[in-house]
Amino acid sequence: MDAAALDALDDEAFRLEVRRFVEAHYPPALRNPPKRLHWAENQVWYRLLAEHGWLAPGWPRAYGGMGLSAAKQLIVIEEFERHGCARTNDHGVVMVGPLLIRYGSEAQKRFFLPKILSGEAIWCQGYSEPNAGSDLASLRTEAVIDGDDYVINGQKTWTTLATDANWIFLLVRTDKAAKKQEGISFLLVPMDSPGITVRPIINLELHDEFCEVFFDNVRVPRANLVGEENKGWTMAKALLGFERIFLGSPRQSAYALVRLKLLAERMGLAEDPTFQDRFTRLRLDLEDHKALYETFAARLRRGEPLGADVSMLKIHQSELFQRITEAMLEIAGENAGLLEPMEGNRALHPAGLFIQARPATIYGGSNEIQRNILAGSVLDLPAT
Amino acid sequence: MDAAALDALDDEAFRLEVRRFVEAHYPPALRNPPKRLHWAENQVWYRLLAEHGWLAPGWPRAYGGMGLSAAKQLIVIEEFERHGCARTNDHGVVMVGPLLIRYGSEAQKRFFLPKILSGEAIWCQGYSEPNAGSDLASLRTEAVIDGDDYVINGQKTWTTLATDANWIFLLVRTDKAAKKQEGISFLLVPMDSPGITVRPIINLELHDEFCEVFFDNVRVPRANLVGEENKGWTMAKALLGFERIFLGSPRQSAYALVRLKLLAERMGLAEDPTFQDRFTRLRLDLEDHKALYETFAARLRRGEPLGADVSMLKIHQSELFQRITEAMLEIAGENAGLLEPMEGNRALHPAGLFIQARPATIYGGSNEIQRNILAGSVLDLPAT
Amino acid sequence: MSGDANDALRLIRDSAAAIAPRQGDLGRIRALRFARPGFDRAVWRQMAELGWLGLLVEETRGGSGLGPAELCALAEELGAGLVPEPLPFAAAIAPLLPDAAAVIAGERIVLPAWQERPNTLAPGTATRFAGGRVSGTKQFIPMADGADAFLVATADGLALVERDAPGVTLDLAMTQDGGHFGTLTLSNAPATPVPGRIEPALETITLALAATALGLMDRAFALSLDYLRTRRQFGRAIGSFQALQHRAADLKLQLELTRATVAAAAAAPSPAAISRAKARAAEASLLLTRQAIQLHGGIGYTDEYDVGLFLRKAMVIANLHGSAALHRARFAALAPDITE
Amino acid sequence: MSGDANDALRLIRDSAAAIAPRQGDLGRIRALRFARPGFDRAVWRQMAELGWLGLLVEETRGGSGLGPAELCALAEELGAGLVPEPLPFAAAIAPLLPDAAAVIAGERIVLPAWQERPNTLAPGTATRFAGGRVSGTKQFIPMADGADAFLVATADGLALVERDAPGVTLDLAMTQDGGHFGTLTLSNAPATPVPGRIEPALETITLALAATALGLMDRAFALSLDYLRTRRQFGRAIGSFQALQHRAADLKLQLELTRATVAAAAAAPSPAAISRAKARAAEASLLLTRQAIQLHGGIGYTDEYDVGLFLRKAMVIANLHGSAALHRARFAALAPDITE
Repeated sequence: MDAAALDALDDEAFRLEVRRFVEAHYPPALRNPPKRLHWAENQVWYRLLAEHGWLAPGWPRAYGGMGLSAAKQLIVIEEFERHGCARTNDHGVVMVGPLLIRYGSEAQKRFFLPKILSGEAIWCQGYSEPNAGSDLASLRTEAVIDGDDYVINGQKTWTTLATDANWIFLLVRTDKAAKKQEGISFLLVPMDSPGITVRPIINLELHDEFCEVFFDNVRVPRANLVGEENKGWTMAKALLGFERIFLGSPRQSAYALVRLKLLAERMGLAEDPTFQDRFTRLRLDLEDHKALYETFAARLRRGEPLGADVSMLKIHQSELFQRITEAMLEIAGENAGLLEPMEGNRALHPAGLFIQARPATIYGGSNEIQRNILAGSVLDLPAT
Repeated sequence: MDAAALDALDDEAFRLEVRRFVEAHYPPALRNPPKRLHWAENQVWYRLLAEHGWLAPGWPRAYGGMGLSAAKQLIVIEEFERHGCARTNDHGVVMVGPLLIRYGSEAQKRFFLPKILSGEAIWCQGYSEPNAGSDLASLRTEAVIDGDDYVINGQKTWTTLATDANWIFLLVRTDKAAKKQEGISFLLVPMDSPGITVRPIINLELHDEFCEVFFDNVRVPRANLVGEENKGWTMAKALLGFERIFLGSPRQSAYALVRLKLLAERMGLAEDPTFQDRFTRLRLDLEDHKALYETFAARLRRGEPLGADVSMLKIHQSELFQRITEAMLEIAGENAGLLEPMEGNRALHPAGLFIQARPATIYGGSNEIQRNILAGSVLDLPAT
Repeated sequence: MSGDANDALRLIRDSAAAIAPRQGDLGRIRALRFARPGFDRAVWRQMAELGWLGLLVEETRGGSGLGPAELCALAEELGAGLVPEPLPFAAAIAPLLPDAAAVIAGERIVLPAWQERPNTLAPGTATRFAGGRVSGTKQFIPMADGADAFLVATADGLALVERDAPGVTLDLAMTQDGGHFGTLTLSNAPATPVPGRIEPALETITLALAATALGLMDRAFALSLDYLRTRRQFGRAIGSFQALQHRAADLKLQLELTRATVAAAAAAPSPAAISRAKARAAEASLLLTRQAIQLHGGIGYTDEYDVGLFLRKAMVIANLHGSAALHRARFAALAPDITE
Repeated sequence: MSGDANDALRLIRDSAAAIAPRQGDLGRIRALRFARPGFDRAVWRQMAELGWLGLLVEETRGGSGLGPAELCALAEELGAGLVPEPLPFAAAIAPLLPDAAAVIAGERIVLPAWQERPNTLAPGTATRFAGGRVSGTKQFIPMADGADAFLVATADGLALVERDAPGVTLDLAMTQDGGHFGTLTLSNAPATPVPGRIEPALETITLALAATALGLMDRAFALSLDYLRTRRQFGRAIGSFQALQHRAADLKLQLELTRATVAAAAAAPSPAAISRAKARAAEASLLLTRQAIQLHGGIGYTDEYDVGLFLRKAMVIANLHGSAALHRARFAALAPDITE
């Protein structure tokens, strides 16, 4: 079925179609990976999506996307999540494509969009810096014009899967005199540029998902600027519209809750009344989270914009995910300390899931920042 | 046994002596009163204490007190609490006496101290104001010198048992130009002074424990100033030394926990595993609280001053007390909504104890203020 | 949800403002506290005129033929206004009553009497109905003193008992919100049989109680936010202190979880969904009203300041028709399976 | 506590600084992670020279004749230093061993092997000892790969089994802290009987684990406070944000509750007191180390930054010798009565 035909389906028929697609094509070995996969592992799925025209549900059909409504995009993601599909190296599709489609020059669109769809250009995101984490606008990596080039110096960090990428989209400071949000620009930089060094950071999962990226007099043509100079902050914020709901998706918690139940059965606690009480509380938190998530999804379906109150979803989902894994740790006995899954069964790895849940309250805007946003923008409390 | 003989006993012998005294003399009808008693109800105990020389454990013997060490004062309070003794109208003994002994003129000591010991002078405390609650130093009730008098105008609030008192000790502003803590003075004022109006405040227990006190051109002689003018803040802070540990006494929580168990038995939940788990957690919180309280009590016994870290006791005890009463409410079924005790049994009144526990996190310096103190003075975190 | 359904809900909410305006003062509520019968028959008739008592009654029988979603919308507004009239109880059983016309007109108040022990949702079965006479004891009947008759659940079917019939005794115990629970003792009291089962009505009331709790916590939170914005300490609005801001954010989250789960149950009211809603609403309403006191500080502990009224109401509502623990356990029993 | 006793504790703590200085870097600990045997025999001998292995052995048998309070003080410091050497295990059973001299001298490492299922404090009884031969399986032996012999609890008394004896198999599973648990399988392995009971030693180890957890959470909290004081965001030290200040205050409270309950148990080590201490220490150490990550933000999630090492250690310690839930239930069973 082509994209236009898919878009013409009603939501339920479309959902079944997505489900059929993913069940037919998704590589079984990649279901529910315990860690974020590298390009070498997940490119098979990326290429399958591309081949069937499913790679870019949100892009207009004119650019090779599916041109789906927000409602249908949500369904795609929900069904992929339900099936346990791995995230691909999707920054090109999710971030760079929409950025270029909205703000890029014709030349940039013609050059980059096909390369994203073909898997030739694999992107990573250069936002965070060592001293600009939650306070992103205080970033200091700078780009100075020298002839036809920008010359970039500085350091990015928490760059997801930078070792896989051949392009990076960067926020850089281009006007040091301006107020902090106002001197920031967007640049597109090849990762093989002289002067770029990538250093993987081993995280608590002992996984090299993140990297530091160092820029030492890295030159890129001025043509690699996206949109206007010093307007990068506005563009970056505009990109965060639709995506914010996904940080609040119930998927992680739902996944963890099933594993909590498995673990309880394995530990002989499934019928223990104290465990059952705790489990039911967690389960009700999840059910009610789904109900709240659904109210936001319904807004998207009606074509309404999401407000700052979507922060609630992120806070609740991340902390619920953590609480579920804490329950796992507490009932696991000595297994709570194991480095590897219990009994070689990947579904029984309380320590692994517990550690995996730790950063959920930190990334994507820490929960402290999310609570500041709720207090200020939603509850209209005075600035601190 | 006279005070000197009591003071010579070792701690354990002294404790037994206190227990003997309170069991012999305390009126059984007044044990564990559900609300703070008025003077009309508790004066019998005040007078019994006075008669036997037990009214003022901390005052020097020269002034009619018992001259006990801090350790023995603590024992007196612990044993009174254990027996369920009502608090008397004790501001004269606990606050005014020590204030005058340390800062008062000879004339003030000679005039007031015997009247406190005899029960002729019953005191209330004029500190809080409608706009100076947690931020006490911002108080605005002012006293202006006019000839030999101070003329007082303003309003105090949360004045405990003001309807019972014939004297009030007041913090007033005497220098509006000075920085907020530095223009405050201590005045002693008869409650029958023209221009004083007392309005009881009904609280959530539907009890008139607190009052507002209004001052409209109230005149008192300048001789009623305690210590130096504009040094009242320093004196008020000095009074808060030894007393701070009592806000952290485990008494309220221990009392509530026993009632929680009684209620669970009445509701048929005593053997319910989920209740038992919750109960044991609360009980361990109480046991560990006692252990922490004991480390502070031991410091007092060794004659060491208490630091700002004593705030921990107040935070933990008040929140534990509340959590225990919340558990009561949750297991009480419809009885959680009753205005009066269940079945006419004062020990089965979940709603009453739940409401009684509410202000514990507000009075004596709200728990928010206590956490600020911990963060700043104990953890040495930078000022907000 | 269709646009029409949304319109109906908006109409209901708007009509509630006649009796429980969101910004209205609570003078009427204070005046009725701790008095008998604790509510106002004139207001009851006004409710009848607004069509609320026949809300769930079929249109062919003179009602409005609406459903639980509309009752929830109404209950939420009445909860926000701390309205003491026991409307959800009467409205939920109205469809069962043979003489619905007088009930719908607000001329006759009939309340359900079904409970024989604390903390249950199952009608007691120790009450017997034989030979036109009922004997037994029913507890925890909210605002019973205002009823003209009771719909009594017995082991032998439903029975309608007049308040002033021989063999009927009503004892009252005051509740924290200024109302009361009635204990109805029946000794061979004459009664007329009523066909049907009371259980579905009890489910409906349970859901309406969750909505009531939602309304009251919503308004208690709004009061607290106003206070945080205006009350100043240490030279700044206390709402600018980050610790209070974050607490307010957490309370907002609980409020919205409750709103979402109550709305889900109102849209598809299965017993499992109702238990979910009641469990959340019971815990969250106590949390929000407790914290409303704390955020207000000392003034929140005075009876003359309104915020305490919301705490007292939450204390009464939270465990009525089953505590949070009861409903969590019921949910687990009704819906044992989980999926990712 | 007398001045003399306090002096002894201070001496012990000071001596611990030789191996686990409070401000020391964790290079040694990192180097030993995920390697075999996961600790250093040279450091073990140094511990022996400091008298730690004979800490609980009577002076007449060449030990120091000290008690649980001193072992706790030591375990707390070793916990703060994340020291991988399994000292409390070896020291607790040293008094039981016939050949204590070599053990006290650090020349011979004997570790207890008693457990046959997860989350218990009761020695397993499926292991049998007859005719000088032991058969059975023992699990969760921390740092088993470094042992020369095991003191094995059997249904027929204690048995000393050499690591390299025939019929002895040791399987290792890596743990989050970089150490491992050994599973010891014995098939007719030759063994020598040892008089006495292992249960008191298991209690002592449980208490020492609580103290270990106290030490590690104390240091993780200190690291977090340092970070809060120095890390800047939005133009100010993040420790000046009130929400983080209040969280830090709450963590301090849990830390001090743990310190108080561990001290109380060390001073009067009844099983009930030990369970109290272990229950609190297990929960609080996980809380403090989790929050240490959160307070550090992204950098806390990197393996190269030290704070994560404390979380991993807490994950291993928390449930060893019984989870918090096990110890809460044990406390309730041991001390069923409450008084005001």
